[in-house]
Amino acid sequence: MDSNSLDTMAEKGTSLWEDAWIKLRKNRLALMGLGLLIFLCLVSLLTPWIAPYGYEEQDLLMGATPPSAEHWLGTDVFGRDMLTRIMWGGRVSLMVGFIATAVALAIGVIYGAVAGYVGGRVDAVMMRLVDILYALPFMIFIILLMVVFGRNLLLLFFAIGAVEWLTMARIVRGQVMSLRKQEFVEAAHSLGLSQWIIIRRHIIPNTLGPVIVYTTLTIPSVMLLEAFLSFLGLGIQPPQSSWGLLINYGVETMEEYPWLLIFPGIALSLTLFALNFLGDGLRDALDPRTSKD
Amino acid sequence: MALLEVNGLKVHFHTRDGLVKAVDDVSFSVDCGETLAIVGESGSGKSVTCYSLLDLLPKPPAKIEGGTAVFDGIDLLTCDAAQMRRFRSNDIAMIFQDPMTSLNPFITVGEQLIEPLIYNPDKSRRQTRPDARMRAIELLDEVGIIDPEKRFDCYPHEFSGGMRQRVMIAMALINEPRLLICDEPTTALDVTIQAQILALIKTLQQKRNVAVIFISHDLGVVAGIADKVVVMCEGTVRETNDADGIFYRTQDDYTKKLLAAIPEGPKVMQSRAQADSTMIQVSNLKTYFRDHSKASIGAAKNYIKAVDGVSLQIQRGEILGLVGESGSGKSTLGRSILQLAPITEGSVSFDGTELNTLTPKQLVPWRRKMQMIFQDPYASLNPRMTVYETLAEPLLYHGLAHSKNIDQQVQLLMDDVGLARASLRKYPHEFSGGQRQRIAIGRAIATKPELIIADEPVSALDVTIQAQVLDLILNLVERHNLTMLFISHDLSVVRYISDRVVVMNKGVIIECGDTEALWANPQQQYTQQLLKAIPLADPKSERLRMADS
Amino acid sequence: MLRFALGRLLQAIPVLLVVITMTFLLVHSAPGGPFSADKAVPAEVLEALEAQYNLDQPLWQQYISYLGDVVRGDMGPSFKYPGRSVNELILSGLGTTAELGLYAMMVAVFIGVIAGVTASMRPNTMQDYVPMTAAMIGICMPSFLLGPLLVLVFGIHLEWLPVSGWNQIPGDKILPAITLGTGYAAYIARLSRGGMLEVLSQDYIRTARAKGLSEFLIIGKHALRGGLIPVVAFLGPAFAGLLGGSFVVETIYQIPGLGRFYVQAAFNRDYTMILGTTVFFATLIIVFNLLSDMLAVWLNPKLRQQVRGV
Amino acid sequence: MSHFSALNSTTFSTKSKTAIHSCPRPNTLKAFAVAALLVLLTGCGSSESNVDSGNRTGTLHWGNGTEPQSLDPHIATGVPEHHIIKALMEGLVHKDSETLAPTPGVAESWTVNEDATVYTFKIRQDARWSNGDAHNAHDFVWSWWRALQPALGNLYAYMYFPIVNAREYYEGEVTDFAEVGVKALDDFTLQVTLDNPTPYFLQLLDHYSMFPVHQATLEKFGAPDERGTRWTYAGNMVGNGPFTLTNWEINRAIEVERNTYYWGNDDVRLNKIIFYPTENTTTEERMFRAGQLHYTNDVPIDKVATYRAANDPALRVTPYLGTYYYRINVNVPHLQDKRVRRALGMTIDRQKITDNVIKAGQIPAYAMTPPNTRGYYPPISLSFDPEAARQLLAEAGYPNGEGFPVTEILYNTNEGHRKVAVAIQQMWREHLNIEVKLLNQEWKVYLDSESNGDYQISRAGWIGDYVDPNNFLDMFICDGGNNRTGWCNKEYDRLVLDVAPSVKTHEERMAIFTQAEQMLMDDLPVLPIYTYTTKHLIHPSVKNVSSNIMDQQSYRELYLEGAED
Repeated sequence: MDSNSLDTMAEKGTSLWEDAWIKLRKNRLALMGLGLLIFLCLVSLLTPWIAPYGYEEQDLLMGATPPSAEHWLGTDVFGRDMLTRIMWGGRVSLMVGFIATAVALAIGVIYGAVAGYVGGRVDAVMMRLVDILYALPFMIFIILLMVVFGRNLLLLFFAIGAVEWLTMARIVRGQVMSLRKQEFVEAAHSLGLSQWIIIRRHIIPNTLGPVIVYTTLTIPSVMLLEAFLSFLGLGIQPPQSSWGLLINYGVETMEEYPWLLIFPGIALSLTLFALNFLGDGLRDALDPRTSKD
Repeated sequence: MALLEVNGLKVHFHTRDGLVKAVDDVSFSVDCGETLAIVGESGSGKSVTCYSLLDLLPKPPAKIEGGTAVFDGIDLLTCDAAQMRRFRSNDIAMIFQDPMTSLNPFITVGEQLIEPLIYNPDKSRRQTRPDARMRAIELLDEVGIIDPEKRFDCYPHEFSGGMRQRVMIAMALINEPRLLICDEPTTALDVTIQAQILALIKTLQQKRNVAVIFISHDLGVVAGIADKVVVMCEGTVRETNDADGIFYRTQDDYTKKLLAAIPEGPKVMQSRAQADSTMIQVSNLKTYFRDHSKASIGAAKNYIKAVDGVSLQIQRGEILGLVGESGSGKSTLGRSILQLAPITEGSVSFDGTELNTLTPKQLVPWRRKMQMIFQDPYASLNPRMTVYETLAEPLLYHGLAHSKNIDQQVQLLMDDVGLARASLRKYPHEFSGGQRQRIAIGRAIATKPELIIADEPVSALDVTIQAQVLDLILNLVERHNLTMLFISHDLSVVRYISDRVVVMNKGVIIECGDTEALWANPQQQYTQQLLKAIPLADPKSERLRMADS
Repeated sequence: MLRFALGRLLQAIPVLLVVITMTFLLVHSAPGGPFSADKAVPAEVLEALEAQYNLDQPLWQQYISYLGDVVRGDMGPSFKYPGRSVNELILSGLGTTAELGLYAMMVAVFIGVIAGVTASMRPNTMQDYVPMTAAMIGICMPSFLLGPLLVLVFGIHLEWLPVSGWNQIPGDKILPAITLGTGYAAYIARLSRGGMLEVLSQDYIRTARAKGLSEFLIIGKHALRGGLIPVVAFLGPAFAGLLGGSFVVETIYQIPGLGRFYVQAAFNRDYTMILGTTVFFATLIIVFNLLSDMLAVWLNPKLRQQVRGV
Repeated sequence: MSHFSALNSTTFSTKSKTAIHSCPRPNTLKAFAVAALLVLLTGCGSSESNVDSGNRTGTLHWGNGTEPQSLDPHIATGVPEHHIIKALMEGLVHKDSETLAPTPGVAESWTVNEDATVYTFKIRQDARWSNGDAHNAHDFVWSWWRALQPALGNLYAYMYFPIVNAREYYEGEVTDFAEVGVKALDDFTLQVTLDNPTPYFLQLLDHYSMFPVHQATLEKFGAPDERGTRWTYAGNMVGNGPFTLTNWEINRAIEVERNTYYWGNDDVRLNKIIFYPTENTTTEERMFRAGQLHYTNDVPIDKVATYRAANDPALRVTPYLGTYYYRINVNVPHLQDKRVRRALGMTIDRQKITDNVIKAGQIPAYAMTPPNTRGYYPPISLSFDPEAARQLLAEAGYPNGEGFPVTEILYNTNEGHRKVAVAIQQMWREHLNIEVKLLNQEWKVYLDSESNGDYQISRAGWIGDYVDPNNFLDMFICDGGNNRTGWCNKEYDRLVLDVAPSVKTHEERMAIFTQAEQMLMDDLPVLPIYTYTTKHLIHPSVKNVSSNIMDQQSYRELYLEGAED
C-alpha cells in the first residue's frame, strides 16, 4: 500500500488538472469569466486601499442621491457611497460564496460518493439522514445556532454549508451509483485498490461535470442566503454589508432609488455569469473527451 | 440503370482539429435483388457512406462535398427534406448495428413497427392503426417472432438481442422498401444468432427482390450473402468485385490482409501447460443473483443461477478457452474466480489457498497475482486518467515501482503492449479500440500477475485488430509466463488461442477437452451447433449452407 | 409497485420519528417562549398559560404525550392562535398552497420544458444560448426581487393584474404562480436540455429518423419520453420544495398559504405549529419523492416491470 | 433557493420478465401545457377595483397589519386585534375621536362621587347583543369576573387593578368576587368602586380588555375561563358593537357587517368592513395604489418621502402616543456612570435622524412621555451637544473616547431599527470616538436577551395603552416588568406609585410626574429618540377620518363618499 506515492504521481504527471488548464486557456468565454472573477477578487482584496470613501462614512444630508461625479454609483439613504459599499460588500459576498460553497462541496461530494459507492443499507440510512436534515425547520436551526454559539462568520459558513451540501450529496450519489457499475471501477477493484482510493481517484473525478455546474449555481444562491441569515442576525452586522444585503435593501426602495438595487444587482449578476462561463469551461476542460470533437 | 448509383461521393468532417476526409470519391451501384457488401475496418468510411445516403449524418461537423447518389432517378444528396422523408419511409430502409440501442426503450415494439405506416408522409399510403397492426403482426411472424400478437405490445427490453434484430428487420421491411441498408447487423450477436439473422436477410431479400447494402468489418460474415463486395479503406474504395473475385482471386494487398485476419485453423504455438501443476481449482462453484422481478409476496426468494455448480482446473501455463453464448454465465464465472462477484457456494483455490475465505484486506496480495482484461475497452478505462496514470497506478499501489523509476517502468509497459511511448500523456478516448485494449492489457500485466482472465478481449474489435491483439496476448503469455482463462463467444478465436476448451451453457459446463480434439469430435449437440454456426470466408460453402437452412 | 411504495412508506416512519424528535428538541431549546411579548408578561399569567398547554410538565412527558397525539392524528392546539388547532390551521392553508404550487409547477414545466427542448434542438447556437442564459438568470433571480418587479410592471404600471390576493380578484393567481414557478422553470429548462441532448444522440433517434418520421414526431414522441426523465425525477423534490418555499411569494402577494404559517410559527415559537408544519412538510417531501420515483419508474417500461412484482 | 435533487433516485436491480402491456399513452404533455395556459389566462382582464365597488356598496377595505391572534377581548393583546374588536364590541364609554374625551357607550351616562372613587353607570335601555338578547349591567359583572380568572391568561388584567380588590382577587388573596368593587345595583345600573381616584379610569373602559362578553355564547362553547374556545368564530360570536363577524378566513380576510341590533345602528353609515392581514407594508402600499384598499395600516418608511414630495392627500401622518427609545443596561460596568449615559444621550442628533434617516414626520424626543399627554409636557433637560458630551465622557475617565469599551446596540431585526442604529452608531463614533457594534436578533431572541439583561444598549418602544403620563412612567419602577434596564430609584417609585395616585388635583398630579420624569431623565437609563407617528394611506373617498394620538378611528362615524347610507 503506497498511496502517498500515488499522490505524488498525481502531482507530477501532467494530470487532468494540468491538461484542463491548457484546454481552458483556449476557451475564450471561460477565460473572460476567469478574468472577471480574478478582477472582482482583486478589487475585493484591495478595497481597503482603493475604495473612494470609507464604507461607514455617512453624510445624512447627502442621503440617497443618484449617481454623480462625486459618487459614481450614487449614495444610499445614509449618504454612504454606493461604489464603496459594493466593493466592501463584495469582500463578504465573495468570501461567503466561495468558502461556504467549498464546505458544502467537500461534505456533499464525499458523503454522496460514499453513499452511492457503498450502496445497500448504508446508502439507505445515509440518504434517510439527508431526508431528515431536509425536513428539519431551518429557521429554528439557525436561531439555535446563533444562540448556542454566538454570532460569528465561521458559523455562517457552517450554517450555509449545512444546508447546501444536502443537494450536492444527492447529485453526487446519483452519479456515483451509475459510475460504480462501470467496468473501469471493477478494473480498479480487481487491481486490489482500496475502496477509498477507488472513490477518490476513479469515482469522484468522473462526477466533476454535474458537480461543477451545480457549484456555479450554488455560489450565487449562497450569497443570497447569507443576506437572509444576516437578517436573522447570524451573519454580518451593519455597517458592514454584502451584495445580498444591498440587494435586499435595494428591493425595498426600488421605485424611489433604483440605483440602490441595480448596481449591487449588476455586481452579483456579473459574478454569476463569470462563474457560469468558467464553470461550463471547466466542465469541458476537465472532460478529456471534449477535446476532439 | 441500377436502382442506386453512387458516384464520386465525398464526405468531409470539419472538426476543431481540422478536416477529416471520411469518404473520398466513393462510387458503387446496387440493383434490385442484389446484395452489395461494403467491407472495411472502423474508420474506413463505410458507415458514413451509407448514412450520407439517407442524410443521417450530424451536420455540422459532416459535410457532403461532392458526388451524386441517384436513386430511382433522383439524387439523394440534393433532394429536399420532404422528398428525403418519403424515401426514408417508403423506399430505403436501414438496419443498425446494435439492436439494444436502436429501438426506443420507451415505446412498444408494435408501435415502433407501425410508425412508418401510420405517419407516412405520403398520405395515400398512410394506413389506419388496425390495418397497420395486422400488417405488423404478419411481418413479425415472417421474421420469426413467436406469438407475434402478444409480442406486438411488448417493450424492446423484453426481447433478446437476436429477437430485437428481427424486429428491426421487420420494421425496415414494413413499407416494402426497395433498398435495404444493413449496418453491421450481426456484429453484436452470438455466432448462432448471427447465422440465423444472415439467413433471414437472405431469404427475405430473395422473396421481395430488394437491393441490399450490407456493411461489415468482417469479410467472413459477408461471404455467404454478398453478390458484390466493395472493400473500403481510409475513405476510399480499394477494390470492387463480385464475391468470388474477392474471396478467391483478389490481387489487392489490403483485401488480402482482411482475409488473412479471419481467425481460422488451430493454434500454432505449443501448449505450455504444466500438467502436474494446478494453479486454479474451482469446485462446485455457484453464483446466484437475487431475481427481484420474479419475487412475489410470501414466496421464497428467487435466484438467477448465473453459475450453477461449476468445477474446473486451470493448469499453470495453459490458456484455457471458455466458450458460451451470452447469458451462459461465462463472464460471471470469470468474475467469481477473481472474487469480483460474490460466490454463493463452492470454492475457488489459487495455489491451494481458498480465495473465497479471505477478507478483502487479505485478498490484496492475491489480487496482484490475478488480473482481468475486460471486453469493452471503452468502458474499462477511466476516461479521466491518462495512460500514464492508468499504468502507473497498479505499479505504485503494489509497490512494484517507486517514484524514481516509475517513468521508466511505465515506458517499458508501453513497449510491452506495443504502444508508442510518446502517447503516455493521452487519454483513453484519443486511442482507437485496439489501442485501448492494449492499454487495458498493459494495466493487467503491470502487476506482474500469474493469472489473467480475459473476458471477450477482442470481440469488440475489428478482425484485423483482433488478430493483432490476439498475437499480442499470445506473445505476452509466452514472455511473462502467464496462465490465462480466455472467455469468448467466438469459437474461431478460442481455437486460435487456447490449449484446452470448456463449453458452458446455462450456468453449467457441458463439455471440455483439448481444443483440437473437441473441434474434431464434439460430443454434445450444443457444441456441434456452435461449431456449425461459425461463418467461413468461403462464399461457395457458405451459400450451400444457407441454402440448407 | 404497491409493495415498492409500501416499503418506502415504511422507511418513512423512522425518518418522521427522528424528525419529530429532533424538531421537538430544537424548538424547546430555542430561546424565547411562545408567550414572551414586548410587554412584560406577569409571572402568574405565564404560569396559567403554560399550565393550559402542559408546558409545565417535564420535557419527556410533553414529548410522550405529543407523540401520542400525533399518532392519533392530532397535532395539538396552536399557541399563537388560541382556539385554533394546528390541524385546522394547516388545513386552512393547504388548499391554497397546493393550488399555488400546482400552478407554479405548471408554469415551471411549461416554460422550462419548452425552453430546454428548444435549446437542445440546436446546441451551441443562439437558439441554445438565449433560453439557457435566461434560465441562468431565472435560477438566480430571487423571488423577493422578481415578485416586486412583476407587481410593479404588471400590477401598478400596466394595471393588467391584481397586485395581491388569492381567489379574491380575478387574475390574482397569475403573478404568484409565475413568481414561484420561474426559478423552477429555469432548473427544468437546464435539466430537460441535458436530458434531451443525451437522448437525441441515442441510436434510436437515428432509427426514428431513418424511418422517415417528421422532426415533430421524433422530438415529441421518441425523444421527450426519455429526455424528460431527469425532469420527472426533479419534480417530486421540486414540488415539495415549492410548497415549503412558498413563504416569500405568499408574503409578497398576501396569500393565505402554509408557507407563511411555517415561517411565522418559527418566529412565534408556536411549538405545536412548528412541529405540525415540519411533520407535514417532511411527509410531503417523502411522499413527493416517492411519487416522482414512481412516475420515473412508470415512464420507463423496463423499470415498470421490474417493480411490478416487487 | 430550490432543492435540486437526485436525478437518479431510483435503483432496482434485476432482470426482465415478459408481460403484456397496453400501448403507450398518447403524449400527455401537450394537454398539460394547454391546460396550464388556460388556467393562467382565464380571468385576466381588469374589473372594478375594491375601492370602487366598496364605495358603491358601503364596504370599507381596511389594511389591518397582521392576522389577529384572537378576537376574545380578554385574551387578545395587539393593535390589529384592537381594530377588529372595536368594530364588534364596545365598552361602557367611548372616546371622542378628536379630543379623546369620554363619550357615552353602552352606558348612556355616569356619575362620579366626591373623591372620584365611585362611578355609577346608567346602562342604555336599548342596548342589545348582536343576536337580539338584552344587554344589561349583569353582563358587565359577569364579564369582568371572567376577565379576572387567572387561568384565562389575560395579559391586560392589570387594567382592572384600580378597582377595589381586583388585584387581590386576581392574585387569589380574595376569593369572593362579591368583594371586588363592581356591582349591578339593578339591571341598568352598574357601580364601580376604585381604590384611589384614577383620572384615566374612564379611558380604561374603552380598552377592549374591559369590554363585556356574551355569557350564554361563551358557556355554549366551553368553560368561561377556558382559553381558546370557538366562541369567537364567525357564526358563533355574539357582540355588542356596531358590526358583527360574518366571515373569518385565516390570513386572508375578516369580514364584519352591520349589526342591526346595535343601539346606534341608525348613525352607522358603513355596511361592511373587510380587514386584511397586510403583514408586508410594501405589499400593502401597492395594494393601496392598485385600489385594493381604502386604508392602510402603515406606510413603508421609504415611501413617506415620496408621498410627501407629491403632496399626496392620501398620506396621513399623525403623532402617536408612543416613544422610541434605547434602553441602557445600567449593570454593565462602563454604562453605570450616568455621565457616560448622558454623553451618549447628548450625541444623538435626533433631528437629523427624524429628518434624514426615517423621514416620516417623527418628532425628536427628549423625554419618555410624549408631549401633551393629557396636558402633560415633560421637562426637557436633554439636548444635542457633542461638545458637552465629550466633556462628560472625559470626566467619566474616557477622554476623547480612549479606553471606552466596545459597546453593542441590540435591536430586533427590522429595517427601521437598523437604520436608526446605523445612524446612531456613526454619531457616537464621530462625536465620542467610541467603538460601537450593532447586533440584531430575531424578535423572540431579542426579547429573551433584553429581559435577561443580556445586552448593553437595546432599542425599545412603548405605545401608551391610555393617555396618561402614568402609563409611561410606571414602567421604570424598580424591577418593573417593563423596566429591564436594572435602574432603580426608591424615591422615583414613591412618587409614581404612592404620591401620584393620592393627590387630588390634576395640576398637583402633573407636577409629581414632572418631578419623577426629571429624575428619570437625569439618570438616563433610557435614551428617548423620537415620538412615534402613525402613517396611513387613506383613500379620499373615506370621510370623517379622525386624527388622534391613539390612532383610533370610529367605525360608527366613518363613511364612504358615494356609498348609500
